[in-house]
Amino acid sequence: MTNKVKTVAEVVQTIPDGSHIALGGFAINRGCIAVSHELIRQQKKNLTLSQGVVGLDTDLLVGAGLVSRLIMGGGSLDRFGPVHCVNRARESRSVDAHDYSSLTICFRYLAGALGLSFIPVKSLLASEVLERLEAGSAAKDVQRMKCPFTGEEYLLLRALNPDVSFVHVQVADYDGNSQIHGARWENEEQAKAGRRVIVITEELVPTEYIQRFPEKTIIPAHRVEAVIHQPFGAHPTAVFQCYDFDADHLRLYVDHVKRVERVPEYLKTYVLGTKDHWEYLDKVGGLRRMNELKADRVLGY
Amino acid sequence: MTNKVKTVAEVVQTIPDGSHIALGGFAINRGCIAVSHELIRQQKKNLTLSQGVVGLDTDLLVGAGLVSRLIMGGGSLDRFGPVHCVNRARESRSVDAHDYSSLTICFRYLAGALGLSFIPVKSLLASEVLERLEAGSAAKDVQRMKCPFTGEEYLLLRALNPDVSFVHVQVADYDGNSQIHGARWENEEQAKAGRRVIVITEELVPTEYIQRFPEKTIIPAHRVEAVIHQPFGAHPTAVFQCYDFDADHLRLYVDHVKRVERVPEYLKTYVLGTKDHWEYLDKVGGLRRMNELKADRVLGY
Amino acid sequence: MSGVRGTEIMAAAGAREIRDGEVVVVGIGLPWVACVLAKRTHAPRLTFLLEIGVMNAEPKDTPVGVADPRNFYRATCWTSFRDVMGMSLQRGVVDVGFLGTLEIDGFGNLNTTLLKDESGKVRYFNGSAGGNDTASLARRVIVIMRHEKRKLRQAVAHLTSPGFVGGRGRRELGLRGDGPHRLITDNAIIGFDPDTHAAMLLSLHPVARLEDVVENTGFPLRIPSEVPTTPLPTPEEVRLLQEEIDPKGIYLG
Amino acid sequence: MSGVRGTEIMAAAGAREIRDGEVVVVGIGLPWVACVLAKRTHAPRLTFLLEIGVMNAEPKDTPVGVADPRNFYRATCWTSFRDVMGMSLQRGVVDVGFLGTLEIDGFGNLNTTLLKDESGKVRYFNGSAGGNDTASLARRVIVIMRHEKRKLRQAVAHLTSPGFVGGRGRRELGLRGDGPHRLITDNAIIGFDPDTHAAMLLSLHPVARLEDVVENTGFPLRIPSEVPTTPLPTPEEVRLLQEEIDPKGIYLG
Repeated sequence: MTNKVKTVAEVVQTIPDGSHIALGGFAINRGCIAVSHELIRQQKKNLTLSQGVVGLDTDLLVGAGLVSRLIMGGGSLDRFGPVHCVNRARESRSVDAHDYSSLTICFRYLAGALGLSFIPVKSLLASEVLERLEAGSAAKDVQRMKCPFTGEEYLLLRALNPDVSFVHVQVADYDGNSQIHGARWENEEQAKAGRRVIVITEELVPTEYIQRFPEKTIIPAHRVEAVIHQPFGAHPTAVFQCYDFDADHLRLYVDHVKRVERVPEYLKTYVLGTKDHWEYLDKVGGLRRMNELKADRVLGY
Repeated sequence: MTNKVKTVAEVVQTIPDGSHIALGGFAINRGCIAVSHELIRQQKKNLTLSQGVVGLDTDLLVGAGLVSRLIMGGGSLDRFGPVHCVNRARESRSVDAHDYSSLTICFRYLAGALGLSFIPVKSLLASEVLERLEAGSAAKDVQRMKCPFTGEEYLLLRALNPDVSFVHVQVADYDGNSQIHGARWENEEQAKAGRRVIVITEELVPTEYIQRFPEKTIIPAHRVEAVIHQPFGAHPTAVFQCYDFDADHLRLYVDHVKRVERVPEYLKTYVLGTKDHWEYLDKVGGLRRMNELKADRVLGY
Repeated sequence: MSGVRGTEIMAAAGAREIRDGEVVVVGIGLPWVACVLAKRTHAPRLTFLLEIGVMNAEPKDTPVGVADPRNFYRATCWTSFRDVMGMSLQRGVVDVGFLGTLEIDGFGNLNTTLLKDESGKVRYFNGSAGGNDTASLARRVIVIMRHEKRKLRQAVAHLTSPGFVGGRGRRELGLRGDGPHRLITDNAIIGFDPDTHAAMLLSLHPVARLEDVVENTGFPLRIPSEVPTTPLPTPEEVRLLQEEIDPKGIYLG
Repeated sequence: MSGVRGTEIMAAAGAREIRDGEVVVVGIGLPWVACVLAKRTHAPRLTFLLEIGVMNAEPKDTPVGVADPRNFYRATCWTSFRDVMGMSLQRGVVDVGFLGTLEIDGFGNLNTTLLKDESGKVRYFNGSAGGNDTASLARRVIVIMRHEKRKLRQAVAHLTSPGFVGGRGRRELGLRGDGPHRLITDNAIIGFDPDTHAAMLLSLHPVARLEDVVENTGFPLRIPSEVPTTPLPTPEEVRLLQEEIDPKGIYLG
């Protein structure tokens, strides 16, 4: 059909400062790393960032100072450590953080994806998470309500419609039909809630391949504005059935960012000091390293 | 894991009169025919029946007089004709019919499947469909509301949680993990909204097969109470990649039921006159006919 | 081209209402035929959605209904009602909803639920299915039906799917999308005034006579001083319809 | 069995809280270890759900986090947050939510968001993720954590995931499920009074001393006159933990 293939630099050039960006990674899995790097290279400002469980992709953006508001359900780099940059930015209040839970972020996207402006949910009630939302700049996004049919107490959530949703996927065709292998967390909702949807794919396939497995298409072409073909685009996070996370580089990352003084060093070496993701990949070990990380056919990691 | 395999007769014996049953067919595709037949053989009474687009499975039940309330989005036997029994029952007011649309039935199930007691939707407003719901016994299930965040007008729908949801699937394992091939209409929501979930499967597979295609599992084992293994259980409707609809028998069916006097003749010959679905299949042409209907490997019908 | 059937003129006229690259939710029947024709001619980049959860199938055989597995062949996505009608239609990314109907009134309100005879006796039909949803939510709605006075009515017997109810605007009605855009019959193409939402004749098919159209339209129809003629289907369009899309005449016959 | 580690006692005690055939939503860490142990011993029919959208995986290697692809191996379903946390957890069919935490109070309220030092300086941690959802919606909640006074507190620094807030009942709080059921530490198993919801000691691990438990519990803890002893893990349980489930000691070490 059409050819929507663009480079990450071309796509990021179209994103104005102040945009609301949603990233599709979860901790150390399918992080939108190539996108985060390019946003940093192009020095975008004042971003609102939403994500279910923020991981390395968002930690980088916050560490680089691009983010002024965070809408998140949680955050972690799993056993490699916490999201140091995010947590530090929260402690210093340099970002306005709206804390939800995984389900409530997913439901805010779900409402957005379904074309609803609100949706009820049974989480967050009787918690300080909700009290803090109600007391801050997120107050406009939450509202308590009794079900008109049962009288049960609910939280109503305002739909979340990011300006641009990025999702890293295993397979997409030139037209944007995108297939995710393994667990999908809130990616379907996060993508379909987006006003603009950009997929970053490990592999670019002809539509004929998509037609062989049409039940795997999670994001259909008509919702996708651009396809970024970037193999190893999620390194050092994992992409199931493609490559494992790079434990060495994750430790190196955490070792840098756990102290605020060393964040610029990481950014300089691996992001600002590389002109694109290919150069980044060379710097972190190139073909030989990527081959070591390549997923086992049976295990998928 | 466990073995939940039961016969349709065993399952139907556990359904009390007055139950709310949801059937997973759509017009002439994946109709729960073996279930409808057995409900008729066991002469269940006073059923509430819900379905997105009612087809042959529901038309049979209504024609046999088992249904006192219908909750539906539409109804058709496609080019073979309308759902004569359903339409006639509505004209004579022998059933209390609640008319919705496909999306609003799907959303009532969706709310039920998500554990919500209500959900907003943007359909049915400014229509006589809604006015009729509000004027009848469905008034307790619908409510207009403005979005507290945007002021936009919405219809709130009460969740629909059938007592028993039946879905006809292509593949299930002994534990109930169920995979649907091709389009799924509202089956995921309809199943997961059910208090009890029963799948009727064309093929019974070991769990190892499910584990090879885990992304295809639409209804997971822990939601499934029983698995009915009934090849050709949807005849004369179609099951994608298994068999085509039986055009001859559909014409024969419509030819009978278009006149109220001839409905008992159909029921007597094909339902009450057969002790189970195998006998029914023999009566409608047996192995030779089923082989003629068998799906082409490439086309899937 | 005297051998061109009315259904073929309707299908070709319907196809021409679709622009390449648009997203369309399609009902079965002539809407389906028109959209397949559009896709195989000027609109190859059409996104073709069926409510049951099929995207962009390329049927080899004519399906007899929306849930006929013939509609699943070579699809790019097999999915669900929630996805197509929730995450595309209600999400607001469907450009065109293409529908058939039993009755229509002069504000594009549709009835697919029931008819009443002169004694008031009610006869039920298919109901809404995805019709109300599509009419309520698509950016523009195209309706295709035979031109009969008993079908183009002053008031529909049951308002199943809203257009400009009572002549009111869509926002005022709580609806999304821009509402009814075209009514394509075997005689004419009818549009709706952007301000008053009243029906107006846009073009007359070569085979039709203006006085028949006026006679067979049960609602007020504004007639322009010059009535354009609808282009006939091209020979290639007729060939596609007759030889490839509906060779058995399931919908065109 | 003097060589048995506290983490192994915790994992085995956690595993024993799971009944065969139950549906469990599991957080990573010791909850994960305990549930895998349960599944490989007395509860082979356990339904093992991960919030990210994995059902019943049989990991060959110990995952380092919930989104580690090691968690995807031999699953019966790869799906989504909407499905697991919406269509199972919020749907009300999850028997057990099994969680870790930074802090807990005597009514089973959990804090996974932030800690405050004596100067009031705040340090942020992972936040809720699926924790609040699980605590709000599972039928019963089991918490597993080290027994330290700074963790078992009179009041949590931030109420991330509600138990019996202020001693109130779950319905009164607008929550579903029966709330906190067990707190399993490396010293003891603690339950909650069905009426007052107050914490009460249920059993003491063989290695632990009652006075240490009292000393290291920051909230009032009802002590029965006879304190039962928690059974130690069996040799087979220890073998499974050490050789198969977490041989590298990622969570047990």
